[in-house]
Amino acid sequence: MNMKTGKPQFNTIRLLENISIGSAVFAVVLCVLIIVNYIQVKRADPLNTPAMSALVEKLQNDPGNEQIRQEVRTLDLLARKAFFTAQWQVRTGGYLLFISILLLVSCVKAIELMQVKLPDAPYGKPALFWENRILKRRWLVYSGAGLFVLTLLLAWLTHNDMGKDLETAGNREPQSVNRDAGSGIRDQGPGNQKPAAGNSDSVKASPDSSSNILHPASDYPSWQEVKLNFPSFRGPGGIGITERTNIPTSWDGKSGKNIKWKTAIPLPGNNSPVIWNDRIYLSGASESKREVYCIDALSGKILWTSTVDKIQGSPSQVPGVSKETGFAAPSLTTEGIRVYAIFANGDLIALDMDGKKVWAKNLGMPANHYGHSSSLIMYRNILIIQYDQRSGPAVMGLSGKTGEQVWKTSRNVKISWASPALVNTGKRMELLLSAEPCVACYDPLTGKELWKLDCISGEVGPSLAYAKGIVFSVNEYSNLSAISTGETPKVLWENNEYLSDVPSPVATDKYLFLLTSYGTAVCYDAAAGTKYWEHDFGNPVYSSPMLAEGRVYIMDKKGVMYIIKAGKEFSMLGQCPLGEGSFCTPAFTNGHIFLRGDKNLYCIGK
Amino acid sequence: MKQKIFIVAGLVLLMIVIVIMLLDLFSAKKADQSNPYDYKMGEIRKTDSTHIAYAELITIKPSLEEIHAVACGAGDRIYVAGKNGLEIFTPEGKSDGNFGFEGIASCIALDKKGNIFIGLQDHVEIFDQLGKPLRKWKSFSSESLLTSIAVSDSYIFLADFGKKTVYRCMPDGRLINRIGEKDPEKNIPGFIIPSPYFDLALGKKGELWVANTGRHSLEQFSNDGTLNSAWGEASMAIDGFCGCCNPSHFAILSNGSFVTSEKGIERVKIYSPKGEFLCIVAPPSAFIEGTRGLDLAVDSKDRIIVLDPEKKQLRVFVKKN
Amino acid sequence: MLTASATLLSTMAMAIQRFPKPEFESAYTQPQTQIPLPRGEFLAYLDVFVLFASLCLITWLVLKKRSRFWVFFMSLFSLAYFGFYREGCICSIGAIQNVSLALFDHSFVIPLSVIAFFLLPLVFTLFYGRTFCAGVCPFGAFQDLFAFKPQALGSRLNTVLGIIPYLYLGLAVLFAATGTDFIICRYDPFVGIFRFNASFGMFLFAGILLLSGVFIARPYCRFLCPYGVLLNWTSRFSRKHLSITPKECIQCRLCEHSCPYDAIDVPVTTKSPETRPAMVKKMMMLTILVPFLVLIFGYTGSRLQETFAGVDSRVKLAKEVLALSKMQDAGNKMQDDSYEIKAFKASGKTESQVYSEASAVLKKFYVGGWLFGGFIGLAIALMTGGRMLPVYRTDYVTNKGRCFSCARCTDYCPVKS
Amino acid sequence: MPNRREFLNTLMRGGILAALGMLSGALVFRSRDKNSCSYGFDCSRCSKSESCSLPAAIEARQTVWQLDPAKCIQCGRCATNCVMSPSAVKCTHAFAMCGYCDLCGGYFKPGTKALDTAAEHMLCPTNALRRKFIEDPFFEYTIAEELCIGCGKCVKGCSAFGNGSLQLQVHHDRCKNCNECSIARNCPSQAFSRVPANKPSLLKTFGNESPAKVPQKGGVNA
Repeated sequence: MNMKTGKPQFNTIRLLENISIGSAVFAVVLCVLIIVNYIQVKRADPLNTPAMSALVEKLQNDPGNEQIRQEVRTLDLLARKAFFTAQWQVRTGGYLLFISILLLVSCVKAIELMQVKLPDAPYGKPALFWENRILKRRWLVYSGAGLFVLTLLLAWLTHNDMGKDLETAGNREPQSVNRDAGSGIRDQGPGNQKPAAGNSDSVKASPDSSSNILHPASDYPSWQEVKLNFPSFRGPGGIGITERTNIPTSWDGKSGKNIKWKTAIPLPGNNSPVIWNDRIYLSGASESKREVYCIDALSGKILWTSTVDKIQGSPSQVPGVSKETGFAAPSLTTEGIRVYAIFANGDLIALDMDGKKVWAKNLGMPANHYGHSSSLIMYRNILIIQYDQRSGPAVMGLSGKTGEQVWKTSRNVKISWASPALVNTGKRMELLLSAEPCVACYDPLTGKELWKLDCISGEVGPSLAYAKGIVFSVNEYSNLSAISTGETPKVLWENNEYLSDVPSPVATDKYLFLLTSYGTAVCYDAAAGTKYWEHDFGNPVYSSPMLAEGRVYIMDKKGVMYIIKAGKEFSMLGQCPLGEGSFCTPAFTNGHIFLRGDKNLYCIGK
Repeated sequence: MKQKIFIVAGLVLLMIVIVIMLLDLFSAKKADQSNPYDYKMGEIRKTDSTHIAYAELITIKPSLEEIHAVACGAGDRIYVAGKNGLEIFTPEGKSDGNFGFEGIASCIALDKKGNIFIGLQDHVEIFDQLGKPLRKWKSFSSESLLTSIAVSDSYIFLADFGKKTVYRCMPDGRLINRIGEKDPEKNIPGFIIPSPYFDLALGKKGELWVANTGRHSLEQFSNDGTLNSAWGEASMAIDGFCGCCNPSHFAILSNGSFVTSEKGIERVKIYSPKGEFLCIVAPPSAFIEGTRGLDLAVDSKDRIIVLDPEKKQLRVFVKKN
Repeated sequence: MLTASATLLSTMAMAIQRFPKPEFESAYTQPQTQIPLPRGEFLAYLDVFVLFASLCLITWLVLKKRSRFWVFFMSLFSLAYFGFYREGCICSIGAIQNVSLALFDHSFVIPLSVIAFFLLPLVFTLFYGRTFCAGVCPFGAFQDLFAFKPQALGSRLNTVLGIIPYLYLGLAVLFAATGTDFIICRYDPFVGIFRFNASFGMFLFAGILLLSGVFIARPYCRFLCPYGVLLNWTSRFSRKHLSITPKECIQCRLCEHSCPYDAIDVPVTTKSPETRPAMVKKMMMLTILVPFLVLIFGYTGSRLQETFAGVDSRVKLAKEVLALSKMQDAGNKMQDDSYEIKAFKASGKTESQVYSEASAVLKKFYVGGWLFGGFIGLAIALMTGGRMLPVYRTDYVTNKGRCFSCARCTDYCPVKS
Repeated sequence: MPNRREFLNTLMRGGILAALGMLSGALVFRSRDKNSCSYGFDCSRCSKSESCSLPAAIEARQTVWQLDPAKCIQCGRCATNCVMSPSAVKCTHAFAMCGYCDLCGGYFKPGTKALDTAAEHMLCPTNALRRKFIEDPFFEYTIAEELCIGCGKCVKGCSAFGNGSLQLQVHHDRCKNCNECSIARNCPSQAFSRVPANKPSLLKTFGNESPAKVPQKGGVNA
């Protein structure tokens, strides 16, 4: 390259210099112009000028006026023209600028390459290295210190408790912002028409959501959330109904058809699986040992096992239980924060989601000749226990967090093996219990008795069914009664043709499905009590029927599941053997059923 | 010296760059809310309140899961039908009986005797006052979707969205003739019904009116199917019918004027028998945005019952005085 | 039709399809909606190949050919290809963020080409010095064009400003890892010019930077570029780095002022005025101080968590919702909602969801703040420490860390191989 | 002395090299590893299957920006915040959804009476929406893409009064696929997301028709 050959051509260089200077000047001018133009365009958006909108306004007032119409059109044309010319100007300006700068750069580079910049050496002494070095160090320290001080200052100045704010705000649930979300939902374009969750329950103010505002929602899930899970015996509210969908209708334990997995449960227990999110909770117990299991719903792995022992006040003697009840009959419950279990000897324990004990106590050995079997249920952050035993029968509400008693209401009833039901009547939440001699209704938050009705007798085993304001109670050697709940409960109809002493009935808005322990299914009109059909499966049934997707799932003691259409006419949709006996009630998630057999827990999916 | 200036200049510029970055990154300013291209929905939904000549008297909350159709019967009792059932209310809004049936009622009408004609998707079922099933017609076609029914002394008129036609039937369900299908000879333009809202009603003299929503017009046919008259214009302005296809429902008052309801811009308005805009019954602000299917009924006192499927209410409007 | 009848059944479905497509009687055929596809994937790998090739070439030009002339034209090519043709958005500098996000967020899928763009230059630098900066990085090439009047900044300025890239890198990784923002791309100065299309602000930004570049050669590369930090450190351990002289230095000092980036180290033959034991003491002091430094900077970093988190949209939203609900509780009605609030309402999220999201982010930034601060503290400590090590060299050599291997100095060396 | 330094250098080099190797390994296999999805990519189990683009993206290994019309609230920022001007987001017409209305909520200014193509009735600020008569009473609406600035005005009109067949979409012939989309950063409804490059459209149709893909040269960038 020519710099190596020395001999720079001065005139060329001068020429180049002039060009570069010229292009530099040109570039600067262009810059100014562009900026000015930009500002102009920015200031007046030609596409919606006040003049334009005013004219359109006028036109709409008297549509007949052709002259205004013309004006509008001309103005519109002008506006567009102006807009596009402005754009054109900017673009061409930009390109010109680019070219001129290109010119500038290339000239300068050319000069650089042609003309050897003669090194200005030799000059005075070389830079003083060590002194500089010390200086550098100093400066580094200074700037470091400066940076530190500056940031620290900033840090102190900035308000620094957003974290707390969010916490507190999160705790005081009221969906104030979203309350009026109903409006403006639907003009969001296609596909977004599903009303928002927060919004939907604000539209139809169910008592739950409305009273939500009074109680901090931080430490419990909303009723909606509960209904998305399967947190207690016979599903949310314990009335044998699940809203889960895509439920399998055929499987076979022997061939393994549709059996996703099966897991052996170490200790026996007649309690039914309960589910929160992806986790299933079970308990098992022998005379001496009591355990709680958490199982991964996807894999069937036992995630943790928690041994229930060292509970102070726990009686040393073994409770007398019948074989059919066992030591772990009551199902567990959970609100997604802790899981709660109770055992035949009155041991009650709360575990966190990792199986660590949060609190535990003993409610005193229940005086119960078959063994305690009433399952637990949860409302908000209150753990509700039906403790109907010979001495001092009562229902009590415990704080889920601490286990302290929130309320206790003693009941003048005989021993009951039924489990509580928790229903939303549309006006209030009602806690419903069944035991000789009455079906009684309590406020789940305070334990206050709302009503009671003498209509049942004997050793009550079946829990209650509920639908559309009607409570159904049944017991063997007693009778089946439909009670309209509310301020003034009354018996709508009674019947004692078919009765049950273990399986609980389920009801839809229109039908009641009753199952006798001998395995006869009966369907009544829920409102009138007229019998639609009956069907004998021939095998005794202990597990309670579940209602899902308009089908009734009934499993007999041998583990054969009968799937029936929940309708006016009897129609069998399926008959699926588990290949293992079972006393337990199935649990459901979307697309899956979980069945506890005598030894194993099964996951059934499509 | 010269060097110094250059260096300082360079540094200053560099610092400017860095400061710009920092400010832009950490400034807590809210995002710019100005939208030069905003489509002012609010503007459209605003209405001149002086036009509003009616006031909401009572609001009835049926307990049905979904409500789709409302009608007025003897003694001005209000019948509302929806999913799997029907409910009856007194003019004051007290519950006055109910009964259930399978399916989703899409329209409802009553005859003189008080028998209840319910259109269920593709067929009609007839019940007596107490809900005893009297007769069940056979399905018109698998594609049928009956969106409106009217009962005259001798005939039943049905609007079928699926077939885009109107049936004239005998009370026993026998089809006599179809009305309103495209026919250049009789210069009948034919029904353009883009959305499943296709209403018809009988005038006080028993003449048949049908809402040709795609054309934003109400058309009057005689029983043989000749088109006698039509009125209505498309416009978002208050005196026209807005959107793609309106009025979604209408009813006829005793003096022959029309009560119409629209979707898109939810509003209930009254037009004179000739089709001039008279007044507003309920402005858009009275409804949740996006509400569709405001079925209408009129009782003998010319009270207007609006079925609000979104709020699940029956809203009774009366003239202000 | 069936879909239509389905619509009536549920208001929701109805809203999804308000009405079906009309049956046309005329011979009208419905046009098909056209969605342009992005360009083919393989082209991304072509870019990787070009990168690799040009890295090889530039390394050869720098180390074997030792010719500024060719390096210059090579850089022009890179500018043309990676800059103006590929529009500067296949970028090793930006790749830092993708990498850090990918490390922290499983669901973020990082294209292989990006990984390559992140790693290749580092590997080359590890063996041959920062030849990437010399003639592959379009940013460097672009700024190099505008270094009309480069000034020697002097050692102090160089060291002090040298801290900035560490801050930039720290912030970039912090924001990227928390999934908040890609600030390197957000403040990418030249991409607008490469595209001939950007907002006015971006152009202005670039203009200012280029102007400063007239006097301070390659301002971005030296005092901003986060990737430069990584390159700097890898280059220090490079196997074969560009040397000013091909053979041995004759101390002619001709090259002394040839480097526009102050990246030439002068010979040091004199002994340090500070006695060795004193230095050792200082070193010990520092080593003891390091953890302390890291801690206090970490602390300040963590204290700044809210300032950092304030950048995150989730946190912004939470703040807004919070303010709004406060106002509503106070009873005074908002005039009308911001778009963020409208969107939030439409989304159907609950307030508490938004809050919990935000506080999760906040927690991330608390930890991140500690790490960021600690990193800065460490960097400063190391820089200071580095300036304490004994030095002895007889020749003029390039500073392996800062040298861009632009090969300017070689032209000034009278010694030719 | 130099040998020692050499040795140390080599040591460090080896270390860094190893580190980089590990990093790249992690990066390559990380997002492929099954744990990155709590369901092991068994979408049947997953609730968010719709919104999740993970499995597809992992095959593609290349992602592009796209906006979800379902989330869009037409705030107009697509028009103002794109690094490109006019924006790379443009209105796209899903003909399969269109009702071919005469009174088109996306075409006419509110309150329009006379349904003609006169300027004073036009909703679109740039006259990019074109109206063509087909047969009584149907009209076809098409978009002149070179004019569309993606302001979403017509989208709002259409979704309010019509089917919502007009939707905003990122057009990848124009989109530079920035590493960070500046619209995404400012989108109030987080409608923007990285979607697999091999299915770059989130256009809502009723499934009647999937939009035709037109290959072209844009850029899938880092």
